[in-house]
Amino acid sequence: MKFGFSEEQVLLQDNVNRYLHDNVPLDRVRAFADGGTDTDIWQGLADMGIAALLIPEDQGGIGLDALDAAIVAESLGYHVTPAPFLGSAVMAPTALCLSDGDHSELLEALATGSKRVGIAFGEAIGRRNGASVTVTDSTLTGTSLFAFDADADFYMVADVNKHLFLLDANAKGLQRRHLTTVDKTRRTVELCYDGVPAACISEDPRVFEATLDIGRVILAADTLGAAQNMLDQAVAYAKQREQFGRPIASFQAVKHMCAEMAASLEPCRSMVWYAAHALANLPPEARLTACHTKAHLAEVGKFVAKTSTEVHGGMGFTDLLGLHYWFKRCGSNRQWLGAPELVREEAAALQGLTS
Amino acid sequence: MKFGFSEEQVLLQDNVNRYLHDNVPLDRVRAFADGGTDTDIWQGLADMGIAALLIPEDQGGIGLDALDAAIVAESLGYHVTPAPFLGSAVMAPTALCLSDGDHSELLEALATGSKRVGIAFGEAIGRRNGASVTVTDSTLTGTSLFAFDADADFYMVADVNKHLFLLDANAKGLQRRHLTTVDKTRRTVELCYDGVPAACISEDPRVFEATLDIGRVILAADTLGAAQNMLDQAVAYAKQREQFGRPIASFQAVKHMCAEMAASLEPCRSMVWYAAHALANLPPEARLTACHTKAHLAEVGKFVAKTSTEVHGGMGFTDLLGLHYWFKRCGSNRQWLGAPELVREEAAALQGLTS
Amino acid sequence: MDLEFGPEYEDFRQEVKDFLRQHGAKSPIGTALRSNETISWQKLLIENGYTARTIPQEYGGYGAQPDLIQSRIIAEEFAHARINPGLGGQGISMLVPTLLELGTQAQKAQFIRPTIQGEMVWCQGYSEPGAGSDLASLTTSAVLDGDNWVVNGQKIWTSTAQLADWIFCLVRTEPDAPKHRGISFLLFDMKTPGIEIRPLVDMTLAANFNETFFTDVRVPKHQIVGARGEGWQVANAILAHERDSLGNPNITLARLNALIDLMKTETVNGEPLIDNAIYRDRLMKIQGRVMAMRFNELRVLSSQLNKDQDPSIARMIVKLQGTELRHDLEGLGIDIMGEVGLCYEDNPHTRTGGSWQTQYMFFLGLIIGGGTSQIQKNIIAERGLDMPREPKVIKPSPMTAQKGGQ
Amino acid sequence: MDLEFGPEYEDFRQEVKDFLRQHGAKSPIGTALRSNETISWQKLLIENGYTARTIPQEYGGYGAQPDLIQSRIIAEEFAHARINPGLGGQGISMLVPTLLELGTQAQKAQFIRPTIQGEMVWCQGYSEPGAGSDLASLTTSAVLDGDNWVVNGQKIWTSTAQLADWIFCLVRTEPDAPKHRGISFLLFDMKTPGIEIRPLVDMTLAANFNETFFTDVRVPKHQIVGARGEGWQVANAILAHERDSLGNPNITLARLNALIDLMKTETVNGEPLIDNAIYRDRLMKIQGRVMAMRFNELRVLSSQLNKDQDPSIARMIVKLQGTELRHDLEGLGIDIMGEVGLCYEDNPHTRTGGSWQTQYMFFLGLIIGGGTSQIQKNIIAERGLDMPREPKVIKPSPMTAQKGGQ
Repeated sequence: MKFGFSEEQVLLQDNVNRYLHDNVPLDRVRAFADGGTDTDIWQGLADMGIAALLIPEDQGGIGLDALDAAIVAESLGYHVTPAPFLGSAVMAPTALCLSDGDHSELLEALATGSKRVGIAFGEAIGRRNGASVTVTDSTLTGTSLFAFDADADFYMVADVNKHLFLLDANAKGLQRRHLTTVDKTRRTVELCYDGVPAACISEDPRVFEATLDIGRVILAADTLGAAQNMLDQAVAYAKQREQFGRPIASFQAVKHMCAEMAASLEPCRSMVWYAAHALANLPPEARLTACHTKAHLAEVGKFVAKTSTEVHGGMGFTDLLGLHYWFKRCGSNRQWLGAPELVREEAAALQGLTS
Repeated sequence: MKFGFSEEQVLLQDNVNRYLHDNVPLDRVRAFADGGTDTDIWQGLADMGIAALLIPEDQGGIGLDALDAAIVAESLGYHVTPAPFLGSAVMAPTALCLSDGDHSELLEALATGSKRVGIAFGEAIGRRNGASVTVTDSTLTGTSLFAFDADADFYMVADVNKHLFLLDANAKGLQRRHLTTVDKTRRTVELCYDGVPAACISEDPRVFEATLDIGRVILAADTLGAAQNMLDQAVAYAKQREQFGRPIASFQAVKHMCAEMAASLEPCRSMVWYAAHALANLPPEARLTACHTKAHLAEVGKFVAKTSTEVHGGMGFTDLLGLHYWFKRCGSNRQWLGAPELVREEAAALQGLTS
Repeated sequence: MDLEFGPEYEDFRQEVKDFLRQHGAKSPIGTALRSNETISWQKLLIENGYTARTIPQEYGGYGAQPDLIQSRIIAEEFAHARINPGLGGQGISMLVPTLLELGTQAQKAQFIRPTIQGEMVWCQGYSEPGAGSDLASLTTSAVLDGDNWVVNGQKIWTSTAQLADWIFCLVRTEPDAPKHRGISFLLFDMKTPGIEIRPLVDMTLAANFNETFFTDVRVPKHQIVGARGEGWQVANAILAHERDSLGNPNITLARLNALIDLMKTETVNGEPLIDNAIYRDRLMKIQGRVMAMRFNELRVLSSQLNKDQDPSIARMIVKLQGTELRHDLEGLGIDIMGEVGLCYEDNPHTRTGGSWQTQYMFFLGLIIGGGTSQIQKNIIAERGLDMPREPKVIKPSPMTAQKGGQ
Repeated sequence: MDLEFGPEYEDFRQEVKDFLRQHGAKSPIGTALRSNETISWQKLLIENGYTARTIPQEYGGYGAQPDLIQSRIIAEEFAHARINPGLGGQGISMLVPTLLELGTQAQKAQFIRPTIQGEMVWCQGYSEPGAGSDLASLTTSAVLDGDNWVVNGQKIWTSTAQLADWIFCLVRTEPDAPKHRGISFLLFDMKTPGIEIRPLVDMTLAANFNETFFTDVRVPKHQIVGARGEGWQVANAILAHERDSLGNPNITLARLNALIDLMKTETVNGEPLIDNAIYRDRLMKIQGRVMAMRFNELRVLSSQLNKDQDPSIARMIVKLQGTELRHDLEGLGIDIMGEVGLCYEDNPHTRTGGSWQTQYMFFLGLIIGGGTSQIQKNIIAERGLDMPREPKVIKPSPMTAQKGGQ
């Protein structure tokens, strides 16, 4: 029995952390936020095999599993890394490997990082005002909101029946409109479809669901990393910041704020690991655990984001330390792929607790 | 403009507080909890006019309004007083004065404290397992749970249509069964009806609603008093209790717990006053304010009850200081006449926000 | 209990309404500082007593006796008619009352009139990078050199510094005195050589604030308010006033109504969000809290009018409770919208002008600023509940410590 | 990641199952102390290694090597079969490990066997009315008089004192030493003259605890564990162990399932409470927290087995999070039932044996007991996050204070 990482996983974590520490300091994140690209970061990660992590070996990938992806996601969140990991390395490969047809060409391109696939699942999770996707004779009409990533070569779109479609980003009739959000470490787009030809790659709702589940766990892992960073920053700041002639870390109020963050966050670590492990290894628990992990990390992430900012005092509110990049990352992870109230309702439904 | 008490109201508050301070110390409450009666307390209060507060002057009462009743209720809660105030002095007079027929005899008896009327409104607020009241040809069949007060001479029962019925406690076919609850400062009963003849005193739902509204505000006022007492006790205890060579009141954690209690509770005072004032004077706001006041005080009362107990440490958990009488009083006020989630749904419905 | 202001005030209210009907069209939208439009509107308001109402006429004000109800009626009617209520800002709200109380005759004559007329704009130099919650530890120094103070140091959170004509500034003039006794309150021109202003971007990505650097800034000796070394007392009177103004429940009520509208119009899978019982319950909880804070404010007002109850705790808690409540309210606005709640700036799907995110962050800033929630809780515990202060870590001298123990 | 215990452990699990099938019927319901039934069941368990498993045979135990997984499997299977897992109590869980580590040969020989066999019942004398969070300030004194310690003072929270044969007790033996250095750890017979026990009723109205008074209680000199003045160190090793055992997530899971059942069967206006979206969302939030705590516990177990990660924070937070979680869970059970949630004791409408109210209060007691939540947060901050301790209020000497400032 071992609830934790293998030696290879520890190595993976160290490698990714070292790469991100060296190559994605806060200034690099700011450069992306100001309109720069993430291409170099993603290529660097792809060169380490990160883009190929979940792709089977016979498709040019490495064939690791969701726990490995969660390890990477935690590091990406810790460094608020701009990168198309969630779509191109996690959700798209998961869906492609489970779906009909031969996608080996695209999978190989994903594995090397030379192509990127964005995700537009809003229609099947919860359609908002202004969105609607209609499929007629394999062409799409309507609008998807908040497709991530803005620079993808393809998009995977779900309709209300949980069917999955693959589109070329340059397809005729497709318009991409950049959507600014608070979280400037990622870029999202609105996809407007005016009779866009689309390949239906799956009509099996379970493919959509498996893809959504892993996406949610990976988002939760990203929040785990981002929140851990905010806690670390708060503790470090409190130790060096002096007021009233002593480090503020010696005030009980500040200590308790940090202790409450640690107490909330620490079990989240185990939860993310378990949920990731369950996806491949404990099918009966997988969906429920994914829902709860997504929702619980959303709540803890919100709490830690606020509390860490408070510990930083006015400095937390400024752009000087850039703490808000983590704050907003936690905030957008909370909303993406299902806000917590909706996801908890799904958790209840999975257990037959809704009428 | 004056948001506060008149001189007469200050005098009323002082008188009631002095009476309760002198006559209802904790030992007196314990004696009731151990099976004693509250007859002497209630007679003492009635002699001061408290039983007659809301009864019009031409019916032998004093003709004051809900704010005066809230002032009394706050004091009763502060002293966790066993007394049939809510039923006999608030809800029953309110209903009788609004309802059909001549109830002057009963009102006069209520005004002197010589008769008591209990309340069984569960059927119209939210029927629970084991309860059900059916009315056929002016006779009642079924069961009301949690009628308060156990020693009443009459009961006022609401059915699902919000019609009100008045029963003699000694009526044929009526059985009273004592129901132990955590809150031993009051006694509740189950009423079992086996064809009990009942006088229908109102078929107008507005009479039921007005009676419920004032009942909820008075319960909120009782919580205000009980919670204020718990805060006062916590602060006093923290000042005299020493650990680590200093009063625990000098530890920031303890100070902040007390500050959070005060910060939550203080606006509740204004809320209770306003809600009580609104009942008679601001009809368009009255129902909504009553719902929110009931629900909000339920939440704040729960928070203060827990936090004050924590400030007291192990001593708060023992029976030695009797703090738990206040804890449980807040707890039962929360549940009576509608738990907060249900009352908030009513608040939403009143504003047309439910579909 | 009487929630009416009485017939004499209803007449006053009618006067205000008449004024607004007659002149409201001249009201400038926004407040472009020093524009002719702004200044002439401000002068009209002063003439009619709708701003600078209680400032003596000799300093350019209207000269009325203070009357809380009249002030409230003016505020209510201007807000209701959505008409510009005149200039605010730290010069008018903080410096002018200070000068009236503690300024010299010459200072009053020089500064009050142009300030209230909008011709002289002020910024505040209090906080420093190393002096936040512990403001009294500030280190910006002023050393007397002949007839001038020579100021060196750095201030932060100087809002509108880039627009201000003058600054009122706390500086350390007696470096050897205990920290609260060594501070003085200086006024000086922002065009004085040696002042550098850098915009301070905050988490909303706006530059609402600045950092301001002083290098050998020479300030004439007489430009001090109060005595040398007594600047802390001068500043403290104003700070309490600033805290009061945060967390206004009437603005919160307006936001609550905007949130209800949002929940009625926004949908998920075609269902209005107001029909989601979980969000609705969160909304109702917030509505209950907003009510409690509104009624609390009425009680504070009443206690000021009638002097019949002690409103100290009711006042102390407003900033703590009010800012947390607004933060929670704005957060619900974000939550219900899912991804749409993330929209910001020029996003075409941004709702209500992006205000949900902006206000969510801005109110987190206010939870921190003007005395953090932790400082507020200390104040409530110590001043409101009479709990002991944090014991001194190191006693000033062993003699005192021993005496204290006897 | 490997959540299986492996085939060798599956064999072990089968053995336990077989034992339970064969002998489970003899298991006493409840634990009437010292009854023949209890003692013979206890002996059977020890013989088979299902309790006192790692206690050496020479002291009456089974003598196995410690194996966390075997212990867990035993606990799981007994819980699953709902069969009495043998005696617990402070003598077995706290005193015996202490004696094994620090007791003299004679003490081990005298006390361990009767204790684990259930023939000798212990109570704990640590807390005092004046020494709660600050346990080391205890004042119960023991003064050496010839060959005896003479004990005077008062203890509180001595659970099962009225049933106990012996007490293990912290007493102050060196009144002039610094407070942590002056404490000793004594064992003595509860039948010694001078001991008075008064039941201590708690908020659940049960008398789960006692106050115990000592007046000139004479304790033979050799009945001390560890050296004189080192009782604090002796006690501390056990206290950490006690904290670990609170907030067990597997019991919480069982309560969560009971809550789900309750919400399915209880109704309001005929509608099952599980159909109320607001209560259901609260339930789901709690389920998420329970999951997180369960997985946290797996991680702690694994880190103990594999020694491959630092589980210190994961362990430290269990008591804080686990007790708050249980309190919230039980509170939801009350809330959903409205007035029915208030039922208590002999009320015929009481659900689930009145456990919702009892546990709600009992877990508030546990939030406080065994180190309050405030003390837990201090520990997490200081030991888990390496934040500085509260500064000393008064420095021991002015010399030291001045040195500290240099």
